[in-house]
Amino acid sequence: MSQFQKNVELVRSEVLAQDVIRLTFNAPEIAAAAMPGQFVMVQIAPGQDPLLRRPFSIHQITKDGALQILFKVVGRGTRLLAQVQEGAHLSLLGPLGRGFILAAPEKACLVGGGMGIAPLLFLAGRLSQPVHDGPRPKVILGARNRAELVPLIAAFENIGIKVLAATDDGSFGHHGLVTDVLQGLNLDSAFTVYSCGPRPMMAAINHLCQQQKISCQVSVETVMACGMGACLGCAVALKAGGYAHVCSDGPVFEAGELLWSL
Amino acid sequence: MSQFQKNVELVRSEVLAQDVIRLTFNAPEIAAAAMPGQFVMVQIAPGQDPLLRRPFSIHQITKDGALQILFKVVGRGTRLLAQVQEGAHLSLLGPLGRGFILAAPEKACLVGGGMGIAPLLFLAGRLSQPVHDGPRPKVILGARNRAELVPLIAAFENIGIKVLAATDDGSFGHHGLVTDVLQGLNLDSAFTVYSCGPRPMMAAINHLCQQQKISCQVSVETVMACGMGACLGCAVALKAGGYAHVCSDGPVFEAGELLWSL
Amino acid sequence: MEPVIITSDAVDLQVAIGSLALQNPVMTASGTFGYGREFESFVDLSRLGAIVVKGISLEPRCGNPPPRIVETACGMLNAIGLENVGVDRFIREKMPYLSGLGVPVIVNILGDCVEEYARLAERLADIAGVSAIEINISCPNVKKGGVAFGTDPQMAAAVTAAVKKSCRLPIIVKLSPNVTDVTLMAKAVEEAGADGVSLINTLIGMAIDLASRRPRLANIIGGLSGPAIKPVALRMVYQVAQVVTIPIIGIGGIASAEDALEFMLAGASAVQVGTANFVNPRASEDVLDGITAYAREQQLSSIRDLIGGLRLG
Amino acid sequence: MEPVIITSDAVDLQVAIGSLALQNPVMTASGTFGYGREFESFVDLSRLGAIVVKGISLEPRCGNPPPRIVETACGMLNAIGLENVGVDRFIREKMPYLSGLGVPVIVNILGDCVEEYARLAERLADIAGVSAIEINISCPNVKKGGVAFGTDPQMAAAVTAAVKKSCRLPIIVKLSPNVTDVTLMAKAVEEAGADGVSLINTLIGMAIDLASRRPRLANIIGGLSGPAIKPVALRMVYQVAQVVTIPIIGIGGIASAEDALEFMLAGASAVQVGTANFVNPRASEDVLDGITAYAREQQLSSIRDLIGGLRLG
Ligand SMILES: Cc1cc2nc3c(=O)[nH]c(=O)nc-3n(C[C@H](O)[C@H](O)[C@H](O)COP(=O)(O)OP(=O)(O)OC[C@H]3O[C@@H](n4cnc5c(N)ncnc54)[C@H](O)[C@@H]3O)c2cc1C
Ligand SMILES: Cc1cc2nc3c(=O)[nH]c(=O)nc-3n(C[C@H](O)[C@H](O)[C@H](O)COP(=O)(O)OP(=O)(O)OC[C@H]3O[C@@H](n4cnc5c(N)ncnc54)[C@H](O)[C@@H]3O)c2cc1C
Ligand SMILES: Cc1cc2nc3c(=O)[nH]c(=O)nc-3n(C[C@H](O)[C@H](O)[C@H](O)COP(=O)(O)O)c2cc1C
Ligand SMILES: Cc1cc2nc3c(=O)[nH]c(=O)nc-3n(C[C@H](O)[C@H](O)[C@H](O)COP(=O)(O)O)c2cc1C
Ligand code: FES
Ligand code: FES
Repeated sequence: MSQFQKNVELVRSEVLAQDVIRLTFNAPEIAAAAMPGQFVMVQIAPGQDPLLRRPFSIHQITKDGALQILFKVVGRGTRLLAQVQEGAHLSLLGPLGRGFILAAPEKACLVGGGMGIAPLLFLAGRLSQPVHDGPRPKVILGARNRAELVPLIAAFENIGIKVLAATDDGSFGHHGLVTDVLQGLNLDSAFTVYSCGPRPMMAAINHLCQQQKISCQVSVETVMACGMGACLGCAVALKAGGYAHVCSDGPVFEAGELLWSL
Repeated sequence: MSQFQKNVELVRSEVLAQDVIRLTFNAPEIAAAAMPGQFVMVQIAPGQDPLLRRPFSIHQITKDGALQILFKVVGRGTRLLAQVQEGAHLSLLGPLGRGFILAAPEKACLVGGGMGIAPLLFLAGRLSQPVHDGPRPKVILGARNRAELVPLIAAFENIGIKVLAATDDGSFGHHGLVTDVLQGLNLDSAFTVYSCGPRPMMAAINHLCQQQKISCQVSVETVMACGMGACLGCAVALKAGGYAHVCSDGPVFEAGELLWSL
Repeated sequence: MEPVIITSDAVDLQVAIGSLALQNPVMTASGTFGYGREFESFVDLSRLGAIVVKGISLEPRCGNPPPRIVETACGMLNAIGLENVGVDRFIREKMPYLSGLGVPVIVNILGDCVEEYARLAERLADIAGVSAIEINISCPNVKKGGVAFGTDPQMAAAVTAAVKKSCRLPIIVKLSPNVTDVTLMAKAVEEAGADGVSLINTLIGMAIDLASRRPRLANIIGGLSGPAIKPVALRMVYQVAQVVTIPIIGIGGIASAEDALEFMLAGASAVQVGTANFVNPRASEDVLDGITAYAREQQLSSIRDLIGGLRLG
Repeated sequence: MEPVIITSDAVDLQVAIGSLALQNPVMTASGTFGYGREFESFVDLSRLGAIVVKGISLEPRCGNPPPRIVETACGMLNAIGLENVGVDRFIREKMPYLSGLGVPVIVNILGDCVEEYARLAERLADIAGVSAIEINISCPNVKKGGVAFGTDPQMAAAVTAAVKKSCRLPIIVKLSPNVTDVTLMAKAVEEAGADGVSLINTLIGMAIDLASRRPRLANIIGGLSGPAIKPVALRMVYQVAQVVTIPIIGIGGIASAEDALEFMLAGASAVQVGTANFVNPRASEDVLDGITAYAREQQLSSIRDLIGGLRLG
């Protein structure tokens, strides 16, 4: 398991929608070792406040060693991160965690909601056959509205994937939930669903997949201190009792293994 | 007493010599109320670490509302301050403290060592008669070497003041201490000496002035939390016993009132 | 008579500490707000819930030698050494200004033995403008070999009872966090007649300068304050709220309205803003403005609804 | 025989905790370094003074429900709830790797009663690679109604004596800072036979989420660690150094060599790096490198010369 702590340059900072930021780092070692579903811990400030790093899924990597994250400004750390100037250096720790187990593209369906879309681009790219017109996974993406969704869809279209969209306000694609769209696809049980997004969304998708006996992998989030199995802070409750650790046992889990009711 | 807390723009950041920085803020209210010898408390970071503001003498003000500070990088706060980008906003609190009591320019002699030069430029400007060829105070400035001293002297020459220089290494002006130069001037007892610099320098100047019965005002430094008389942290020992508070009783004191031996 | 019109944004911020009614829960912490006047350029002092002044002793004290303060991670250490002008000069020189503000003035008192506390209370009992007394029990009891009043429930109770007997003002006892069980202290002073408790005072800490290999404070140890201690303060307020019925004043690292409101949820009826005044001299008024905005936004009928309103389970 | 050449930059960093000799004073703190292996990509584990592993109990424990951690100003709160694999799995699954590192492994143990501690010590006494035991006395004693061992000198002494009797390894007792007088605790465990004390464990704290009006930790309260607590830790190490003769291990907010060296000046013979490992997984080795550089620069004949070398007066 190769993991790195690197001081890397922020080469690009883009505002994709209000409070939605995409950062591109030059991080060749981490990028080369990364698998879809893995994450990095990003140090926010050189000082001691905020003290802890923040975890972000690896959104995309390129052959020239660039690593992207995509995030929403939700609190102090993400606000500070959104303000970091291009050219500045930040400490990245990664790649961390266990990523997705890859299925055949024609039998994969990716379902992302909100920032849960972040890890799915990297996954979609890896699942896609490099040949033109080769098989592509199905991708369903949902967000609150058109403005949030459209810039994210563009990245998928760039790698030749048609996206099924859903928005809460109906301003783009299906007016409603991604689960409606998923249900409409009537997938057979040879499919694997890959899902990341708000907890209620993932719970619903798990429910649907259980009913239809479709295998389902989810990427979950918790608060984290270390991101590498040392603090035991990132507990998530298991269906069988006890806890798993999101940073080392996950962040990707078989949905059926987790406790979804609360 | 007008004091202000203002979020002001850093309009210029200049490196005058290695680790010697001059910052220019657009701070019209504080600049308009400032007197020579007063200081400002500068907030280093928007977060809570470092927590406290740092005190800096007002180095210069201009009629268009600019306020300058001149400082040396000696620790974490000054290091961060030296890195602030032009155009950024910082919170300034001031003007604070009691400044110099002004004498007639022909009877004033300013003696500054190292960063103690900072408050003396503003003082020299106020003491100088605005008329061309009007009386000017005597100014003696000392530093470790030519590189540190020359950029500071330039500012005095800009306002028509000839500077007597001393350097520790003899690379510029007198080879030795500013006190040698002061002694050489043989000032009469109608003079007022204004001094700011390292403690041993001010102690020596006080000693000289006591002997020659010359009045002497010094600007002293201590660690400060509030800068406005609230925390009582900035104690300086008095000759008569007990303590004064540098931020509210000073930073300028009659040298003879302070306890110099230690 | 004019009809009283309650506009939709009138917010009831009043709270009470015993018989002391406050227009709002925001006070300033002793030793961090001078004698109030220092802040007049920055704060509309008349808006504050109360002003708590620097700790006062019978005789003036000149305090510790410098350095007296040092910055630490998200905090600071102080060893001011209880420098103050003494009760007589305080009454003569500081109270006229303070009493003119129309805001309750709470006098923080400190002594070396029970009798000194009692005499201070007597002296302050009838001074116009003095609305309450806050007993600082963090000082060592010189008569009892220097054991701090603040760490022994019986000694704290004795001081409280003595002060209570010496004056009819509301008595607030300020608790030290440097104890194994702060609830024992709180219960002891409640039983002894305290009208309220305020907590926390500073945690005892130390800093060392590696270059000189010396302590950074001339006094070697000092009191830690600021955001760093907020989690400890919040925990102690919460614990004390479970065991006393008298009002609690929350103190420790409060720099924003959010901080203050968290202390109220934990059980505080009011709060004191301390170290934050040094960083932002307008901090107390900013906290008040923020609380007002929150109460409006949440449409609270009274800010008192928040007190102890932490949701569990 | 080859002559021994002492090169000018050979630095003697060795320190001892009782009979346990360490190649240098830098350890990792229990609960912040997993079982060591987690850090193998970042730290040359064989260079460390010692590795202290996560607290181990007789039976596995699954810990507290989430959220278990929350960030605070320059610090963090944790309420992991002593999750651990239990002593049997620890010995079977974790010790083989650890004992292969050639570095002393110190096992942090915790129990609900004196007997549990004694049985843990017995179980670990002869395990290859286990070099010392660190007793975590911050846990509540379930038999004595939940009063923490760590706050009662007699109970702490009883645990120490029982563990000491059950095994011949050096015994370190880890002290809690949540006490009125930490020196009483230190003296009690020294008398009971401890070979060293380590301090501090976490301060008890709390955080509240205003939006939900709920505690931020499912467990309501948790342990505060990180730079925020360093001044308290340094003070306690200094105080304990005045009253005990056994070695002290300094812990609390250590993130740099300067921090570590300050603890040594205050009286610590060694240090543990805790929360800093989360921020910078290489923190322990960075501290070691910095100490080495300092010793060289200052031309110390031994790092031991620094221990308790604080200059006063
Ligand atoms: C494995 C993993 C991958 C993630 N990937 C992404 C991603 O690709 N894009 C993205 O936008 N976000 C992602 N997150 C969530 C992201 O880490 C948090 O949004 C971020 O840490 C918030 O930091 P903050 O300082 O801005 O917020 P804070 O001020 O710390 O908190 C603001 C809010 O966010 C919640 N929060 C804080 N930390 C976390 C956390 N670690 N996980 C979940 N919620 C948290 C808080 O409870 C609070 O409600 C991921 C989280 C994990 C665990
Ligand atoms: C009234 C006043 C006016 C000042 N004017 C100037 C000025 O014009 N130019 C200038 O370069 N400096 C000036 N100083 C000193 C300046 O405030 C300190 O250099 C600065 O606070 C150091 O901050 P730091 O975080 O970089 O250093 P730290 O990391 O905090 O400390 C580094 C070193 O500086 C010392 N130090 C820290 N704070 C102070 C302080 N407030 N006063 C003195 N020494 C301190 C420390 O003891 C330590 O030795 C003034 C100080 C005062 C009190
Ligand atoms: C410089 C300073 C001086 C203080 N003086 C006193 C005092 O005289 N009496 C007292 O009871 N508390 C005193 N305190 C403690 C504060 O009132 C307050 O309890 C403590 O600082 C914690 O709050 P904070 O974190 O908001 O500062 C002082 C604190 C500081 C920082
Ligand atoms: C997440 C976490 C888990 C911890 N678990 C233990 C433990 O199992 N046993 C123990 O004695 N101390 C435990 N501690 C306390 C640390 O070992 C250390 O004493 C404390 O964190 C202070 O040091 P620091 O500020 O460097 O982190 C834990 C601390 C943290 C942050
Ligand atoms: S975040 Fe530390 S163990 Fe998972
Ligand atoms: S710095 Fe606070 S009183 Fe002078």
